[in-house]
Amino acid sequence: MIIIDSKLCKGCDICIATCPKNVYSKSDKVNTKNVYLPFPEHEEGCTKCGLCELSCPDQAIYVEKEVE
Amino acid sequence: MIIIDSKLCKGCDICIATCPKNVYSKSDKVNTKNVYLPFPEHEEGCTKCGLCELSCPDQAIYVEKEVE
Amino acid sequence: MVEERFVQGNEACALGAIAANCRFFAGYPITPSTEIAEQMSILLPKYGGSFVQMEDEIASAGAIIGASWSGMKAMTATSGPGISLMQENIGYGFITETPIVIINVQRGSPSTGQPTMSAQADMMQVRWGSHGDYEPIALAPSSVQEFFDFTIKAFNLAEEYRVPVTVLADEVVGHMREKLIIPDDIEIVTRKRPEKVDGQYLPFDAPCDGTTPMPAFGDGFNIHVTGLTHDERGYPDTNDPDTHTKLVERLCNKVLMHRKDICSVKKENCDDADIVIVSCGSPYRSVGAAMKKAREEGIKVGSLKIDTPWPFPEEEIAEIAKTASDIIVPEMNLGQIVHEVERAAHGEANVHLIGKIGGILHKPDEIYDKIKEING
Amino acid sequence: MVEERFVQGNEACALGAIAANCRFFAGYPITPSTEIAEQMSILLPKYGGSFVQMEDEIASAGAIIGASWSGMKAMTATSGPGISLMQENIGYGFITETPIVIINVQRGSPSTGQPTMSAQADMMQVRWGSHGDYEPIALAPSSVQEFFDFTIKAFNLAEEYRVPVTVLADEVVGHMREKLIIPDDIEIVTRKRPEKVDGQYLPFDAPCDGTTPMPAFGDGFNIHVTGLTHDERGYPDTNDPDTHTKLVERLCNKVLMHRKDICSVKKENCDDADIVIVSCGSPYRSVGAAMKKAREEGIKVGSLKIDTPWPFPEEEIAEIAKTASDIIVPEMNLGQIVHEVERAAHGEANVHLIGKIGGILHKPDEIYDKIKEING
Amino acid sequence: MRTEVRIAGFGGQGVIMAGVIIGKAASLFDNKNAVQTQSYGPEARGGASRTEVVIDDDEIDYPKVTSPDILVAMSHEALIKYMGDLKDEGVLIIDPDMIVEEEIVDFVNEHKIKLYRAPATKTATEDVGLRIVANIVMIGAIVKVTEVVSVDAAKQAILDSVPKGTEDKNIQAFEAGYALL
Amino acid sequence: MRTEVRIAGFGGQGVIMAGVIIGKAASLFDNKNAVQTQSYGPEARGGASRTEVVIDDDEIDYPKVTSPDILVAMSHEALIKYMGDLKDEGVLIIDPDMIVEEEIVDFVNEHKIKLYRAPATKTATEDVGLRIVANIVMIGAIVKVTEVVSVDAAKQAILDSVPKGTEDKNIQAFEAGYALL
Amino acid sequence: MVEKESPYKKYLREERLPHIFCPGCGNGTVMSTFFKGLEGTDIDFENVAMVSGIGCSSRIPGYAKCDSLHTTHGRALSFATGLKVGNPDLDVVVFTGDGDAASIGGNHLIHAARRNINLTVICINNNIYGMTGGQISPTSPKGSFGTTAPYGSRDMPFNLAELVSAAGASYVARWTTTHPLQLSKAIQKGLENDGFSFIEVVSQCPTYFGRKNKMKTPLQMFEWIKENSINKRRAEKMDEAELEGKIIVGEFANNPHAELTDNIKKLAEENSDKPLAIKSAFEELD
Amino acid sequence: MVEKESPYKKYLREERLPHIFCPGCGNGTVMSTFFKGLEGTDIDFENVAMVSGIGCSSRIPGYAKCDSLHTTHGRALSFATGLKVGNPDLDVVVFTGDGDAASIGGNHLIHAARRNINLTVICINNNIYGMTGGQISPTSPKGSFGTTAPYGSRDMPFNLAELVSAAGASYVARWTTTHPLQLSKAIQKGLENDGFSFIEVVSQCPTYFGRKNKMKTPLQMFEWIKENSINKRRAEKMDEAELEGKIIVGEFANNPHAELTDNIKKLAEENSDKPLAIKSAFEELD
Ligand SMILES: Cc1ncc(C[n+]2csc(CCOP(=O)(O)OP(=O)(O)O)c2C)c(N)n1
Ligand SMILES: Cc1ncc(C[n+]2csc(CCOP(=O)(O)OP(=O)(O)O)c2C)c(N)n1
Ligand code: SF4
Ligand code: SF4
Ligand code: SF4
Ligand code: SF4
Ligand code: SF4
Ligand code: SF4
Ligand SMILES: [Mg+2]
Ligand SMILES: [Mg+2]
Repeated sequence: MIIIDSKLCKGCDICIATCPKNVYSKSDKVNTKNVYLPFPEHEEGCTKCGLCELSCPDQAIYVEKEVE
Repeated sequence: MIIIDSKLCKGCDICIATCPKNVYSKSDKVNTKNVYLPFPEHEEGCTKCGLCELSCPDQAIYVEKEVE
Repeated sequence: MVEERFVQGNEACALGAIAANCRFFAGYPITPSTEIAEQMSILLPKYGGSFVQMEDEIASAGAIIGASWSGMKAMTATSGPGISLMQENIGYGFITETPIVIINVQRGSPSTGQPTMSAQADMMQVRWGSHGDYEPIALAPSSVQEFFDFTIKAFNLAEEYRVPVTVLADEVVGHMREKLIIPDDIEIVTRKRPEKVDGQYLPFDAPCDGTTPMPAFGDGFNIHVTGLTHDERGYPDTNDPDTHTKLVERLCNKVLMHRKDICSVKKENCDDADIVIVSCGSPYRSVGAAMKKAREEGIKVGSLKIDTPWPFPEEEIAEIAKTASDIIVPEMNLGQIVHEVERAAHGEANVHLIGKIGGILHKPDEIYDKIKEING
Repeated sequence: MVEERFVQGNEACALGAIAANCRFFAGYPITPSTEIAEQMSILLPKYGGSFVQMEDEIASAGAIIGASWSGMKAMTATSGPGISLMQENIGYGFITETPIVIINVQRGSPSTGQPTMSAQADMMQVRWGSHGDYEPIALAPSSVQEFFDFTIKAFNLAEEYRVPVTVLADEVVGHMREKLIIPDDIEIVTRKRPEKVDGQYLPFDAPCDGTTPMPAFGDGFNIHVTGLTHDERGYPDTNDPDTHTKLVERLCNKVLMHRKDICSVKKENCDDADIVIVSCGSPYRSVGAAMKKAREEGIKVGSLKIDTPWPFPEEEIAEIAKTASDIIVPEMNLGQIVHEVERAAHGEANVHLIGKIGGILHKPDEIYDKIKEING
Repeated sequence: MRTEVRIAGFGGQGVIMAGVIIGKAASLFDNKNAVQTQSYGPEARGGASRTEVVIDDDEIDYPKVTSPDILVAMSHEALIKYMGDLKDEGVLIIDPDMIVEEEIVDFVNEHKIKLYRAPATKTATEDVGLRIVANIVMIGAIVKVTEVVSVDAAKQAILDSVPKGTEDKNIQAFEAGYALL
Repeated sequence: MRTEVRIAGFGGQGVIMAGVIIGKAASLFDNKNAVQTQSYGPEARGGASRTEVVIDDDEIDYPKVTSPDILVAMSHEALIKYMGDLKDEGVLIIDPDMIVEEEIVDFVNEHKIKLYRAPATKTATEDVGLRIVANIVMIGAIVKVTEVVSVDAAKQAILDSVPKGTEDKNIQAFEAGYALL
Repeated sequence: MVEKESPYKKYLREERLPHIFCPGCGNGTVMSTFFKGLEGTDIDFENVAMVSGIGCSSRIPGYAKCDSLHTTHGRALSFATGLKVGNPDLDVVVFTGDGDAASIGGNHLIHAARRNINLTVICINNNIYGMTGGQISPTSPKGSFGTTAPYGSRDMPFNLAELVSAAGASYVARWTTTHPLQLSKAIQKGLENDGFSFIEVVSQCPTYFGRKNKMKTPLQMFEWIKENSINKRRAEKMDEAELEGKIIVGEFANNPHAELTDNIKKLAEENSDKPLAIKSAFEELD
Repeated sequence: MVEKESPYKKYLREERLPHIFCPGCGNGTVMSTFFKGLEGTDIDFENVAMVSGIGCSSRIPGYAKCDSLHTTHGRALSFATGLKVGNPDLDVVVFTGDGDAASIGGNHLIHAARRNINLTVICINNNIYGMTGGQISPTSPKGSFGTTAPYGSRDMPFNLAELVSAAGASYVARWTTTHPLQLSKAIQKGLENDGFSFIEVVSQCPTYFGRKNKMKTPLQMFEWIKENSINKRRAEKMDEAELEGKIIVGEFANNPHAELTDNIKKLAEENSDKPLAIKSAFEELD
């Protein structure tokens, strides 16, 4: 599961650019700061590599990982 | 001709060490600052290379050069 | 041709510098002064001048002093933290009698404080910030027009007396936009160059209250400039008490003994006033309305605006203290100029501070309320 | 065991620091303070402490503040040019309430001036040198013993009020050798550590005139320390006028409202005195002889020695001004402390400066002559 | 007479530029006096943006706005933040597409605010074809409603302020705004 | 009673050390008060060197020497430079091998100076066999002539001040000096 | 159950979020990479002390839930030196920017490197002064624009990684925000190095550098950085002309040697027969 | 008839001689080598402006019969930058010491090098603070003694020539007072280089460095320097252990590139259609 914290996201689109699996797209959902949020359109392709989590400048992404 | 300005010389002996021809020796002549001056004991060996002039920290040495 | 523009105070300052023939600027960005550097970086190349962004404020102060000795009118602009860093080199400017102009757009402080808010908490720093005895000249504008005018005046005074001059603006004046009128007949003081008399010119010799002409490096005078205590030739002479006393007293006297020529105040309604509001810089903007309101109620209120906090207009304040019963000093700090007012008043009037910090200009009513409180 | 030594003032200062449990020194050499650094470099390793020679004075001031937050008592020593450079970081020390001790062994100035000669021309700089409003504490020793005692006191006051404290010595006191008595029961103030109450401790919260306990980094409080205007938690809050006002007023009040506890003066023969000599630091050494000579001639002369120029002992001076007709202020500058004396005297006594620069201490007769002149 | 104007929105809407143009119009082309100020600091970056203009026939002493006669809001956040000190019976101009009107109804009624709706963003995007001139459209609306500056002065100030080559678009935007109300 | 002592010579002669030892002797071992000061600055480097000691039974206010009661000169240059303010009838101790006496005859006569000759350098070199203890030899001479400090105190101060291992040589030097006059 | 928030959020002072950085600013990414790098070491986060100067990048410590000292512009390393020497047990990390570290702070930088003091310095190089609104910095590329370089910068920029290596640092690396994994790894190495570690991170300031240099969106900047990065090993085979405008990434120094606080500790132990004194302010004397 | 005085004396302010330097101090030798180097160029001595900071070495300009600016400690290069940019026609030479240039002044040094401003800097590195009485400096060799290193210095010293090269200087050389001919030649090259030139001169301070490090006479120091000098080309073939404590002499950089005042001049000319403004303070406006 991928969750984007809409209170933190500033809509920079870096997650979109970073994901090697092109999981993210830009939504037309707007938050209170007039920001258009991304959403994991192709979540099925996600390898849970964590790159988006690491790259998001606003600590707004959560990628659920397998529990070992 | 080599002249040492006794008002300027501070008796550091660098001329003695620098001269490749060992021209200088330390004299027992003392100036007003209690400095034992060097003197060109072996002036005849001088090649007028100018090293002593250049090295003397106190601009106290004059080496007469040939006039071209 | 007279030109009218609607500009920020900081831009007016840059335009003033250009008008004064300043052709060298060295600086380091800092809020809320940065627009001055930015404007200079745009303007100077257009006027054939040089702009250098230095690695810090210490280097900036050094560079303008170096540039001044190259024969340039030179300026830097900064805010509190930068001024603190410049203190050593500013002292060097005083002892070497180097004309330079320093702009301080004051912000909330101490330390990094409130970078984007206004304050007047460096009023005393400009007087006492560097080690040792010296007498600074400082001008405090209260409008965009004054920021332009006082920058030119700063260059003129710097050249006239061979001293560093500071313009003590603040964030309010630096950032607001107003109409600026650029006249076509600006009076500019040109640096006095010594006559070339071989070996006769003494670069640091002058009557006890005087200023010597100043050559540029390369003019052939072979002068030595040092921050050590020096004699008339500029040669270090650090262990002779007389050399030091003569030098430092002259440096101070050339400002103090011309206090009358340098000081500028603006008096309104002072003649019959029981209460006089003494203000300097931005807070002056709130005096008019308060005074008007009080006068309308029959309270005899006057205003004395200090254009030149340093040298401090002691006599003008002493005079006011003799006629008025109370003096109100609104400042955007916890009490600085008020110290000088108290000292100059010599116990002859009650001095009341309205110290306000936090970044917001006094509202006219804050002054009016104080008037009412005093009036009983 | 009480120990007696015959040492230079600068060495006494280093010994005082060690006695106060200072175990960190960062500094940069400068005449006439260098012996303090040199002594600390010898002593500290013997006491398990750390000595770092920094690249400059700015770094030295930064390092002692950093060391203070690591939990150390930390000190630096310098002279005018170094103090000028430290101004920005000193302001940071005030706004972050960091206990540090700074020694200024004053020399002839402004600028590089007279490196090996004495002066007291940084008395006002310590008050106003950094940008912004703050209230410093400073102590001025007049003997080798006082240099030792006041250094210890400086550490104590620094810890008590969480502020930078300056010892304003001068070349005379720094370089002369006298007997130093090191008692065996020195009173030392220990830093107050907060109780460990999870999440409850606010590092910058205190009553309006108060000081909060201070943890060391690594103690587990996870505190944020900033030079920006901050709230009780230490978090930046730079645009709210109230946060700034509350913070800066508290910082000033914690010194001002404890003025009585901090200020120390020494009065001699003041009760019946017509003329009082107000001195501070080295010039006090010339007061005794002058006073004695005058008293012998029946002139009623008293002495008030100021140990703590800052906070300025306003009340003590105001009191003197009420009983004495004249106040004489001998200073090794062109007039600094005399400004405060004038202000505090409020016009109730005539204030006379004996300003002396050039590096030589006033001779007793210079003070005596002034007494005679006043006595008419 | 002293008139205090405040324009607020979010970064990127050209709010400050609008304030400068109005100030310039009054001061250089209407021969009145004007002072323009604006918000600085962290909150000015990305988030809310604000400018204020004081206009007076007489000299302006106190340069800051204390309680605006006119408030122009181009974003909801800004409106809520800066609405508080609008004068009773003052003028409020909003871009209705950026604002949740129901949240201000009470305020408007209570303080007898004169509310005007100028869909500047929409007009800029749809009519002028250039979203970034929304601020100029808004100037048109302001001038129409409040007459703080004359139409001529406003146009001159616009021409004096916008990049070369964009003059026509901007005048068009102004006029579209002027026609809105 | 206040006694002012000045010792002058050139750098390397240990002049300052001599002053410190006398100050220490008075202050720590004779239980009097003493203040020692010295010259700093460019002229102290290489050139002339000078130290001054004020000794008093009472507390010492003014710490500087204004007109010395005792002047000790170990070089001619220093003597000429610092002789001027020696008190009338004061004590002058010179190292005769370092001084051109005829240049001071007039001064000595005019001011009724009590002149003593202590060949400290020669004594140190020839009798003690260590040129660098000339300053300690001179202390011996000073103590003998002036009694500013007691012999015991002087010896204790010397032992307290010199490097370990050199104590005997230094005491020998002191005694040689003491025997000179 | 796993918490449903970014794994890096737990290190942050939640009450202060979102942080003040502009949308797409690289500073936030560097924070996360730091926490990831830290997780790779056995350093206790509770023992970390962060120090910074002034600038956007220097605001990072204010968001981390550990002791942090936000100092004066350019002076972070001086304060950090006092903090670390005062208590060598602390893990001291310095966050700084190109302006803070290399313009006003350049001297402290080379001296800290020379002393090889055990600090980990993370220098976020966005080639501009972000905090003050986009003036050029000592790393601004030739020809780039800033508000104080309206005609384009003509000065040569510093090669920071090379400069710090020449000054004596024992670990030096350069990566970019587009290399988050390599960057965390380098930070981890820096933390583990017992000496002065300098990690330069080339980062994006879309608001000022981007806006002034025709890269209006964060993504444009991000792509620009990515495209211009060249690995050091590859770069060594290229000539100067080919390297013009490129960002060389990789390790520049890895050369452990004597460390400052070790030297001081030993000196104290040798001369006092006691361990180095720490926290002397709290010590009751008797 | 030839004057019967040192050929270098004519450049000096005779009324100030002898200078304050201690017997055997290297500063005096550097003065003469400078004049000799100058004679090799076609620079007019009248057009030379000297700038210095504070220190024994920084006193040199006060003895030269040309315009000279003796500034604040460490800041000589800032003042020199203003002087040179203010009037690029001047030949500006900076005299400085290891403390002045590399301790307090380190930042100005690397920035001046980065800008490649056309200054010739002669840095007299005596490995100590002479003026203040013998404290260690950032170039003091490991293990050497100073009044602030009573137990021997444990810090690593700067390699100044390398550092300044890494910062961007276009001409860098190191020689010693025992190489007066090579030194004058390097100074000549530095003067002729149109960019930032840095000449490091390892020199003797017999009074403090010597005294503290068992070399009591100037000659002992002189011989020590001579014996420990190794030419760069030879040094390149030696390993670190062999080079420990050695002074590597030779040229470290010779790489001309765009110069600051040229850039500024061009910018002004391009934007104003006039030559660069100089001496604006004397210009009467109309
Ligand atoms: C002494 C001083 N000078 C100038 C400033 C203004 N100032 C604040 S941040 C900054 C530049 C920061 O640049 P950088 O370190 O690159 O940080 P960034 O904002 O780009 O992350 C400047 C010049 C200051 N705060 N203090
Ligand atoms: C701001 C400041 N700090 C310290 C000093 C004291 N000081 C004068 S010269 C000097 C060191 C000079 O060393 P260096 O540059 O190597 O010159 P040297 O005397 O060895 O030739 C110092 C620390 C000063 N004058 N100003
Ligand atoms: S990277 Fe983070 S802040 Fe940026 S758009 Fe994606 S979720 Fe939002
Ligand atoms: S975890 Fe990896 S694959 Fe999954 S969305 Fe993030 S970047 Fe893409
Ligand atoms: S080198 Fe010069 S100063 Fe030294 S001894 Fe020879 S002549 Fe005298
Ligand atoms: S000129 Fe040369 S050979 Fe002659 S004395 Fe001097 S150094 Fe010796
Ligand atoms: S201004 Fe630039 S560096 Fe600062 S937060 Fe915004 S994007 Fe980041
Ligand atoms: S102290 Fe050292 S550097 Fe200074 S003049 Fe003497 S020998 Fe030269
Ligand atoms: Mg940056
Ligand atoms: Mg040196």
